[in-house]
Amino acid sequence: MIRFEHVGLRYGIGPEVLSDINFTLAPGSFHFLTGPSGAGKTSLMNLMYLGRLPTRGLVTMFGQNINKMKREDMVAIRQRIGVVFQDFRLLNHMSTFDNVALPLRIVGKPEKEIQSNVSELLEWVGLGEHMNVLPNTMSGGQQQRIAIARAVVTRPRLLLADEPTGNLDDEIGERLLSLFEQLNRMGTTLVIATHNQMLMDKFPHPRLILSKGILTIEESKFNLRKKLEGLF
Amino acid sequence: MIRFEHVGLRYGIGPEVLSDINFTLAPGSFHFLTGPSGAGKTSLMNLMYLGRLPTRGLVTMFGQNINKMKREDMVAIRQRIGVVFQDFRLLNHMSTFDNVALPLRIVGKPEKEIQSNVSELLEWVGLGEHMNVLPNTMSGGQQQRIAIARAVVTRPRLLLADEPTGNLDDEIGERLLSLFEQLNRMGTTLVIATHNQMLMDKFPHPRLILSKGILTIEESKFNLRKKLEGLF
Amino acid sequence: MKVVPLQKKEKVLGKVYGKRRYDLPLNNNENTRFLVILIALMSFLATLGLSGFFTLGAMAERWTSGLKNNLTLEIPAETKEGRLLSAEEMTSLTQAAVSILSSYPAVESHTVMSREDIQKLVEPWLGEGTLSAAAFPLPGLISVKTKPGTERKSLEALTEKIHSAVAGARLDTHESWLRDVLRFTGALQFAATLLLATIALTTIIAVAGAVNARLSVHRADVELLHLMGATDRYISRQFQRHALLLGLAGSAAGVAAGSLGLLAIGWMTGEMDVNLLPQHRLSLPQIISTATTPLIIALLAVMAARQTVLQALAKMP
Amino acid sequence: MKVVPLQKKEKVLGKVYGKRRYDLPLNNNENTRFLVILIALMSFLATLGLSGFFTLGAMAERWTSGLKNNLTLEIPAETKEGRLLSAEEMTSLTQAAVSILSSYPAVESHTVMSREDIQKLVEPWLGEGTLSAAAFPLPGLISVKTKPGTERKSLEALTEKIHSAVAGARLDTHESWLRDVLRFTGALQFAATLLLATIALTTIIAVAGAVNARLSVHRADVELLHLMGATDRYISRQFQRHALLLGLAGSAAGVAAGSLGLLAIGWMTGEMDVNLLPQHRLSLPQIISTATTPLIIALLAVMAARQTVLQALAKMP
Ligand SMILES: Nc1ncnc2c1ncn2[C@@H]1O[C@H](COP(=O)(O)OP(=O)(O)OP(=O)(O)O)[C@@H](O)[C@H]1O
Ligand SMILES: Nc1ncnc2c1ncn2[C@@H]1O[C@H](COP(=O)(O)OP(=O)(O)OP(=O)(O)O)[C@@H](O)[C@H]1O
Ligand SMILES: [Mg+2]
Ligand SMILES: [Mg+2]
Repeated sequence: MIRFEHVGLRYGIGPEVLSDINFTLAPGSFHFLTGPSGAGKTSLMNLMYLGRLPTRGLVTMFGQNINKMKREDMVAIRQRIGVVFQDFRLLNHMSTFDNVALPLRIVGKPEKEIQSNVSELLEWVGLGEHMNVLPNTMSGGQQQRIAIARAVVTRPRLLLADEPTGNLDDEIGERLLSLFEQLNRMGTTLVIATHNQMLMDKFPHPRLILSKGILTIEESKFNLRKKLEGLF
Repeated sequence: MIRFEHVGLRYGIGPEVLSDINFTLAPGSFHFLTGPSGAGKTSLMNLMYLGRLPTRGLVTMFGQNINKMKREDMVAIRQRIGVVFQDFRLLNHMSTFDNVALPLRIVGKPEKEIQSNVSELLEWVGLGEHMNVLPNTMSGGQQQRIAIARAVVTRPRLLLADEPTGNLDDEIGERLLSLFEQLNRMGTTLVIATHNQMLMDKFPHPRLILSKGILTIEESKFNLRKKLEGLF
Repeated sequence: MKVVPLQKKEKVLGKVYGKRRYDLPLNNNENTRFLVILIALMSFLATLGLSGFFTLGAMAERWTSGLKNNLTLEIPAETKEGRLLSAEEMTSLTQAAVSILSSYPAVESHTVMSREDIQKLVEPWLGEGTLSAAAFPLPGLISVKTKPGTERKSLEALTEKIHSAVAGARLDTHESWLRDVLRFTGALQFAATLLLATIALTTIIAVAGAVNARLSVHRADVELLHLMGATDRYISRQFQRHALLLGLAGSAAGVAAGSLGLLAIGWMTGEMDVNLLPQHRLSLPQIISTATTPLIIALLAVMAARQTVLQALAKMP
Repeated sequence: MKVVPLQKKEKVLGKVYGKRRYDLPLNNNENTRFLVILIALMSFLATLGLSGFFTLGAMAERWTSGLKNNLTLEIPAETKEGRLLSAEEMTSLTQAAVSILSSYPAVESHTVMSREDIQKLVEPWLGEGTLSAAAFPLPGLISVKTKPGTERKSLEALTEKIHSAVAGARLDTHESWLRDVLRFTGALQFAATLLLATIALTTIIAVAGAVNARLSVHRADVELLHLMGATDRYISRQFQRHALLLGLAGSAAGVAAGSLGLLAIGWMTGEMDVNLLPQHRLSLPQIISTATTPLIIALLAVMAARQTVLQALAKMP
């Protein structure tokens, strides 16, 4: 699904934010991405949703080499990826409903299907009453939920979520994580960047740990505990 | 310092977001403000930094009745308040340094004093190397730290911070909380809105709990524990 | 000037041009209004300028057409020494001149002017009937018409030929008067051209500026659409539609106002003697160019928009 | 046209107008460039328009000043029946006319034209020396100058008086020619006025539009400054400075370009006969109004900016 080989990224003439990143994510996998503030989590995600091209190294997405890809093919790949941005990036001039419907409209889904899908999803994230409201009149947590709804509405093959629970209380946070789990069970590959230790501890998913431009993979303690339990 | 009596707020023709809020914060106090997403925490803060006027009720700030205050006097009050916005609100066209220096420049502090104060503070929040960088080239957590630095640089009499640790890992989060404590010890009144249960549990400060437009005050469990310990 | 209600027009034109609403808040921004007014003002000026240009051309044409290929050959009524010529002498000199003119290839026609013709010529200056009664000697005047495109050189040769045959004859080519008129209208036409060029430049700059502004305001949103998998065409189409509507609305209003202005000017000068202004004020090229002004401006707007957006998008991977 | 390097100018003018840099990114935006060019184009047109207006005024003045208070009194050389008058008869009729003119209060001066004067008058039409030798009877012509502001009524009374004394006399007031010229230049001046009004409107709209756009782009930043305790004056000053610099830079460039354009037109018409264009092309009012154009435009810009910003700020508590 995703394969990074010796990938490096620098912004302009700055230092390398990412240097020699190597990992492979299997289809249907679920990973947390963590690391200190400024370590490059958002930058790594940027590479994964084709927001930027790496300054060096090889990125393979959906089995295709990004560096050799034509512009048109990138469009097709982007349509299969859902992204929750750290800063939401909602369109403030259109209603909550239209924001969530936008990715469906871009791919030309029929309006009828859009109506029912979007409404249902918004109910689920607790924004059923705010469908016709503009995002900038909503609270931080509500906006974050719109952003999440928009990312999952297309049932993307790959979902990238950057700090999706930073503005949510633990209850809603867990509820959304369970939505992610559900998507995962239906085949979506997930990468979730987060600082929230407690949240990670609750789920048995491996962690990509980013630090000083290098990525290491760590099995979840949850899993370790299970394994240990199995041992004895 | 702050006194709300029967305060209500509604946006436009919407429902009342806050209804009948009553509380008094003594000078030098330190409170957490919590409650579910969309409960009105940001809205309540908005009233406290004079971003909006309440639709009803009496707000007294620094001993003055807001409703009867002249425009010029509001300016003076605003200059004594520091705010960390939930969405940071940094000026993306000026450097980190200039962003933090802005409140000092607005009140006309001499440039020399600004240089040393701002540099020192930025070192402290771990952004010493990013002083001349534009905020939108920084990570989410870095931006949040700029926002915090900008709010405290004037040593305000009142500091309002809205979810100041949402994008920070626990270590930096605690470090910044200790900065807040330090300011508090020097006489600043603090109100910090947060969802982070763990964080609140670590500090012995009372909580303002907002729910369904009503505010209740709860002693910290930390304090309770201490009290209990004293009892037995 | 009434601002065209864009929102409503969009519904109509939206049906024609593509049925989807904007993903970007292009239509409900305050700036739109200013740009429409600006385009309207420019189209207004363009209409006036175009009309001025054509009118000046027609004026110059009219003023000079009577003179351009016309010469006057004058045979003085007295010798250099002041001796009056007899009627016979005049006749023979005239005959000599006429025979030269008849055989000269560049001359199309010539007419010996009668006493009455000369009388008419001096009437505005000396009053009616001044010369009619007295049988005093008048200079012989022959009005000569040359073929169109006759060169100065050929005229000089003719002058010499006549000089050698008829002493003291003078060939008046009306040159200084012609030169003055052409210079004058030429200068005015130059000013009109400057005006038109300035207008075109202003319009392009205003539209490109506005699209650029929109784009820089909505750069984050454009990037978001791009990241969501929208194609370049999908995104640029929205800006193009926006520009088309603005351009059409503004320039149609402007050309309409300009035409009204022209009517007003026409009315003011309408009762004037036809000596100064040409009668046929609406020539076909003028009508066509005035009618196509809105289309050209709208096209300019669309192209400016398309170019600007695609350039910005090409920078994103 | 070269775009004025704003950043640099700002450093200079910043020292004069207030030493602090902008808290809002007003100066380094792409739009700035477009607005400057737009203002320059408008100032360019304004310069041309102003000059055109003044030149037309001077033209009309010149064309008509020679005729306005001048009449020509003509005494025909023959009676109605066609009998030629003798020299003595002509002299006595002329004397009669002169005595009436001398005593008439509205007449400032009068001159009986000599044979040579009349010769000069018909020269352009009949050629040099045509009438000089022959002693044939010419009509008597008296050139009359009336006092400025003489009314038509008074002239009619004069005409009647002369008619009764001198049968067949004609008083030519050049009226139809005057009327034509005034109508023509009047129409052109009306067009120039329309142009100037359109330019002023365009400039105001462009600046107000730009400030509005800036403000809506930076509304969040303006609100932030406000919440940080910045006074209204502190915030609006930044927009005003911005508008001042844009206005000055743009209009100075435009007026400079316009003056060059005028020089070009002047050069094109410079060698023309003074009959058509007035000689003194730069009148004092023209110089003053051209020189103050940039100042007026800059002032307009500053006021538009100030008004817009303060209005927006007043909406925040
Ligand atoms: N557009 C950019 N231009 C230049 N530098 C950038 C840009 N975006 C990020 N950086 C730099 O890259 C580094 C990593 O940033 P990134 O946003 O990837 O970190 P992060 O791990 O997401 O941090 P956080 O947890 O605080 O969100 C930071 O030092 C930042 O300053
Ligand atoms: N500008 C606005 N216009 C209209 N409604 C608003 C506006 N801002 C907030 N609201 C509404 O007021 C309610 C409270 O919002 P507020 O931002 O105060 O919540 P909050 O407690 O800060 O939530 P969170 O923890 O998610 O940040 C929400 O229902 C929101 O939709
Ligand atoms: Mg990040
Ligand atoms: Mg909030």
